[in-house]
Amino acid sequence: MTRVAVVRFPGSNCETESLLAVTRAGGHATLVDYRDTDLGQSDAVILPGGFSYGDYLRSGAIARFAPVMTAVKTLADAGGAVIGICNGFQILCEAHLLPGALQHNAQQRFAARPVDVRIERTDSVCTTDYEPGEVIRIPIAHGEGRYVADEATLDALERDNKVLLRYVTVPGTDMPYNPNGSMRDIAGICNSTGTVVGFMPHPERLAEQELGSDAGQRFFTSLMRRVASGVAA
Amino acid sequence: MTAIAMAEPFPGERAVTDDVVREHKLNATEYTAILTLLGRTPTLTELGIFSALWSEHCSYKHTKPVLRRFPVDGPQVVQGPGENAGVLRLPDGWAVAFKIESHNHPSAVEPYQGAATGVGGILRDVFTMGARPVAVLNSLRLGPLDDARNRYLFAGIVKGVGDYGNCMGIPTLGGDVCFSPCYTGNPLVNAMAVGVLRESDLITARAHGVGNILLAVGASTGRDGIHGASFASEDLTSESQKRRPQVQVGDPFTEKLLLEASLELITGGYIVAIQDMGAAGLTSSSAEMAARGGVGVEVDTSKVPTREAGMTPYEIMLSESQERMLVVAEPHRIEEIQRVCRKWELDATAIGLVTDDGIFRIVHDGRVVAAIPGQELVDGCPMYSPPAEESATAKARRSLTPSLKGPEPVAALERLLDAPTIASKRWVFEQYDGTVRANSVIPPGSDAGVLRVAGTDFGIAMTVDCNARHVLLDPYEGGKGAVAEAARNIACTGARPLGVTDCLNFGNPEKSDIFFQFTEACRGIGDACRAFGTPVTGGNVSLYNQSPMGPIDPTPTVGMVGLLADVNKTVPSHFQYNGDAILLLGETRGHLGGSAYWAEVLDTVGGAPPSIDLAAERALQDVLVEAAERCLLTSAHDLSDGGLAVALAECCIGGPWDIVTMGAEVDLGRHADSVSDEGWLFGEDGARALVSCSPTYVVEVQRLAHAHGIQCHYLGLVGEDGSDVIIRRDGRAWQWPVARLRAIYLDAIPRRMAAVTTADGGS
Amino acid sequence: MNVRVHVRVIPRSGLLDPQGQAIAHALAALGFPGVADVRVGKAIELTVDAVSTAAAEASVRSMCERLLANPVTEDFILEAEPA
Amino acid sequence: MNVRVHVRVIPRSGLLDPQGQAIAHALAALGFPGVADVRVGKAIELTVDAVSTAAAEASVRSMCERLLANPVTEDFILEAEPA
Ligand SMILES: Nc1ncnc2c1ncn2[C@@H]1O[C@H](COP(=O)(O)OP(=O)(O)O)[C@@H](O)[C@H]1O
Ligand SMILES: [Mg+2]
Repeated sequence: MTRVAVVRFPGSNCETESLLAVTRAGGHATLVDYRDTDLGQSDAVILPGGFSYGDYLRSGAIARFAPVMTAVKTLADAGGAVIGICNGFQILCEAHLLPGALQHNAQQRFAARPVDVRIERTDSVCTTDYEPGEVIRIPIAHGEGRYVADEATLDALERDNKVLLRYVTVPGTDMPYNPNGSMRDIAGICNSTGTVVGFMPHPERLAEQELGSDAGQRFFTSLMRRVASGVAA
Repeated sequence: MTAIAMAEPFPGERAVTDDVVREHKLNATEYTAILTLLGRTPTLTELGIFSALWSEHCSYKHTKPVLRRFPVDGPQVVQGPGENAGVLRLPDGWAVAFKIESHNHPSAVEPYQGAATGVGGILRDVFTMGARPVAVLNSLRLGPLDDARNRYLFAGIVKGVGDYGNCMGIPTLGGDVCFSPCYTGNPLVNAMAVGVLRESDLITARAHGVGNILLAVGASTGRDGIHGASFASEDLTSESQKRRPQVQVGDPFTEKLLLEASLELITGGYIVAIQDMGAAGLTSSSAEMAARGGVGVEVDTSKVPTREAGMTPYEIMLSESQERMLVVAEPHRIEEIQRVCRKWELDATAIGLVTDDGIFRIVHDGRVVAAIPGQELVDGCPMYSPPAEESATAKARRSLTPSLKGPEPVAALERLLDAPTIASKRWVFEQYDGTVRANSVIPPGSDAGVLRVAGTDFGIAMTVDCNARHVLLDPYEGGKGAVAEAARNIACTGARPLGVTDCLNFGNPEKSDIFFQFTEACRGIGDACRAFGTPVTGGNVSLYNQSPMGPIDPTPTVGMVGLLADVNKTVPSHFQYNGDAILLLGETRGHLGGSAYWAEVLDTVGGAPPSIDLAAERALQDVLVEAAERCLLTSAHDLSDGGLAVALAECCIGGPWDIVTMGAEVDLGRHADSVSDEGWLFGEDGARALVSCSPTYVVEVQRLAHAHGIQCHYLGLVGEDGSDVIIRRDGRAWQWPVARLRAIYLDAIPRRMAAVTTADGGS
Repeated sequence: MNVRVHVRVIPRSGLLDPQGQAIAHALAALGFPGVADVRVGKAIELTVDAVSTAAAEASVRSMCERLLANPVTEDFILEAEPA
Repeated sequence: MNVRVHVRVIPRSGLLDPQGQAIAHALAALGFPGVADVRVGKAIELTVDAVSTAAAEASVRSMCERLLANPVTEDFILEAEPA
């Protein structure tokens, strides 16, 4: 069975629903403390959402130095699956496992709402179960989600197919389709092999019909399939 | 009487003179009671302690007898009033803890921190019961948004509420916001928290076991908020702006750690009792825990970890630094407790012990600086029953009628939807995380929030409501109405109302007209709660809400929770399917007195508000709950502010994030013939709801309603996405494109908030 | 003339500064010893067109009082230099 | 010796600074003319125990590089004075 570690930093909030989403997809999920120095026998690691260290200074800035991050880097370097959701994405950028930075939303307010995102790449560790170009609606909840990078980095991301998710407009919405002013409407990115991924929206929060939609669940079924097929680990 | 226990002044502290007594807001009667109790002059530390515990905020000296008349019992009650939060029974060994609290005066001074620490405080009240907080709600009252200072306060308060709950990872599931000139200068910030626990894990704040140890857990103590409790117990004047305590700053990150540590300490059985250091900080937490347990305590303030050097026992006892807990434990448990706290990166410091002499004793560096009989300290404040008499102005207001002639119904509805009190609050709750923890079945934007209890099939519905204009115009009916509206909101989701927590925001109780408002509103709340079988399990009183411009409208906010037996049967508020039948439950009499139509469109705050038929309300709740259980309905929305026209528009406009909007074509037919068009469209009679269902269920729903003695009128059909809302009556027709209504409704607040928000504007 | 003004807006002393505390902890954990009293506020830089450096300073002082700093919780310090 | 170090962490020029823009707008609306190039960052103040002011500065520079500033988006400026 695919083993997934979910890391709890002080101030993490979304570890429970991340663990559940993995379990629901048929994986074996374990909670790992930020002080731990190894990830057990995990094939994949999720850095969940929340406010690690209160998001003080910059979100993710302090968490990147937690002892567990050494093991996360090792896993990433070995080609293992590393998934950063929201605060986890911020930590991955701060740790330079992914390029760019996440800054305060352009409107200077926290944004909690559903967004429509297009799956731009379906061979990453968590998007194989989506159709190329498929648009799904899942929630965001962040104050610092504006993706920025210099032009060269952005061009390289586009050229190398490293944009994973992009905010798109869907007819009928009366909200700005790009919720935070992210450059090039980027909602999530990955490394070239698609094994290290980070994104702002929360698929784990909308992953069962009982809550109105299971649009996010395929992130987790994809992960199970990819890791089980040995491509990522 | 001889001195019961001696205490000496702390070196360097001021002598207790008449002026000093007055500064502490203790009147002659109270000071005499203190002298009698002690048999000597109090030390300054003692005076400070008395002034905190004998403030209105802590002693309820004007309100206790009135509050005693609330119904507090019921088969579902696990813990009634008197603890940090009330607790009600849920199925399968689960229970829900919930409580509401105000943070009005701190928010008037510093909106962001005031609101944030309000949320922090109420969360602690819930997790000290052993419950994990699962949702927060907030009820806000502000002056109109055309004033820059009000915009600044609104923006800061919303950000403060949001940042704290968001950082804690607790979803905000509901709330309400109203705007009225009476709140300019004295905004209201009421925060409610809801927690879930195994009934067997319940713990109370009752110190017992002589020789047990008191530990301070969490943040260290600074000089913030000294005298917060007495600050909350006086009118806001320019004088009090100067006297204001050092602002309390919230640290949700530390609170999150404190939450986890506290729950681990409680469920692990490490401790005997726990209470948060809220208003009046260490003073009230230690004195109240001792009094509840019938024991004495001794606190050594020199052992309390402080943030600043040189703090006096007076300052340490009265500090309202946030994110602190007081824990009572058996001595052999201390090391384990410290280990748990260290795991969560917190300190736990022994600062005192439980004694057998009933004395509340404070020592500092070996010197006894306060020694007060504990029970009398907590219970001995003189009680007042001020005269209660309705003012002539209030009576006159009730017989006012508008002098203006109303605009066309088409324009009138648009005006109502543009009124910030009625308009969508999306601008507010898009700043609140409503989905974290993935249990939110109905996030904000509907009648009541619904949360699934993780790992079960059932859910908790929750809401806060109060129509303060109705309470102003008729406190008794308004009080009943607040409970009725809350219960209607709960029942619309399909949930059965379970119980109430209330936040009674009023002006200065020493004025007879204000005290009249208070007693009558409470009588109304009590009667409604009795009729609905929803006991009051706790709450909060916030008096002296007045600015130099006068008192606020009486605002007894009602927080309510309900039980939804099967969350898969949750009923949404908005129309769902083209072609569904639209039914109106309840009787329409066209009552316009006190209505939003008069206030927002005709500029008249007056008239008698509708009188609430409690039996009809109860029957309506039964119909809604039964219909939901039998899966008959596709939507249900209560009628309140703005009456039928606003409710119909809201059902068509849809949820805050919906892409699809529905039309509707309804005919009011020959029902209630004598009622005027305005009365039909905008009247605010209670006990009504607008529901939709598949056409095949119409007869079933009507049969169910009639069985409960509730009228049920077929009005028409839901129309397709993007079509018009059409209301016909007797050959007349009013028509609106739904896209236009949605745009007005959603843009009303953002449009006003787009203007610059400055710190000083207009103040 | 154009004047560049640097403003530092700092939480008033005595007030809790959770952000400063968190940074102090993190610095200690990173192996920077001897760090104390960390406080975090805002740095605002602006260019003002004014007749003199003193006039620019006066104008920014009033901006701080009205908008840039929160009079209840923050103090501010200005420095101006010709741009 | 104790050295008080003032750090200003400022968004790199060229990057959009929405907060700076919002403040520029608000200042104009409040009637402050001639304000341009507003940028908003963080002001961090800390006391460092070091052998000299220069040593303190060097130490804080390294704190900035590792933690206090984000090299992707921010520049920093230091000033040190004996405390
Ligand atoms: N301050 C707030 N915080 C969170 N949600 C809010 C707030 N104000 C309003 N809402 C949401 O908007 C919904 C509609 O509110 P309201 O206008 O009071 O309607 P109703 O009259 O049905 O109670 C509420 O049930 C709640 O979900
Ligand atoms: Mg309401």
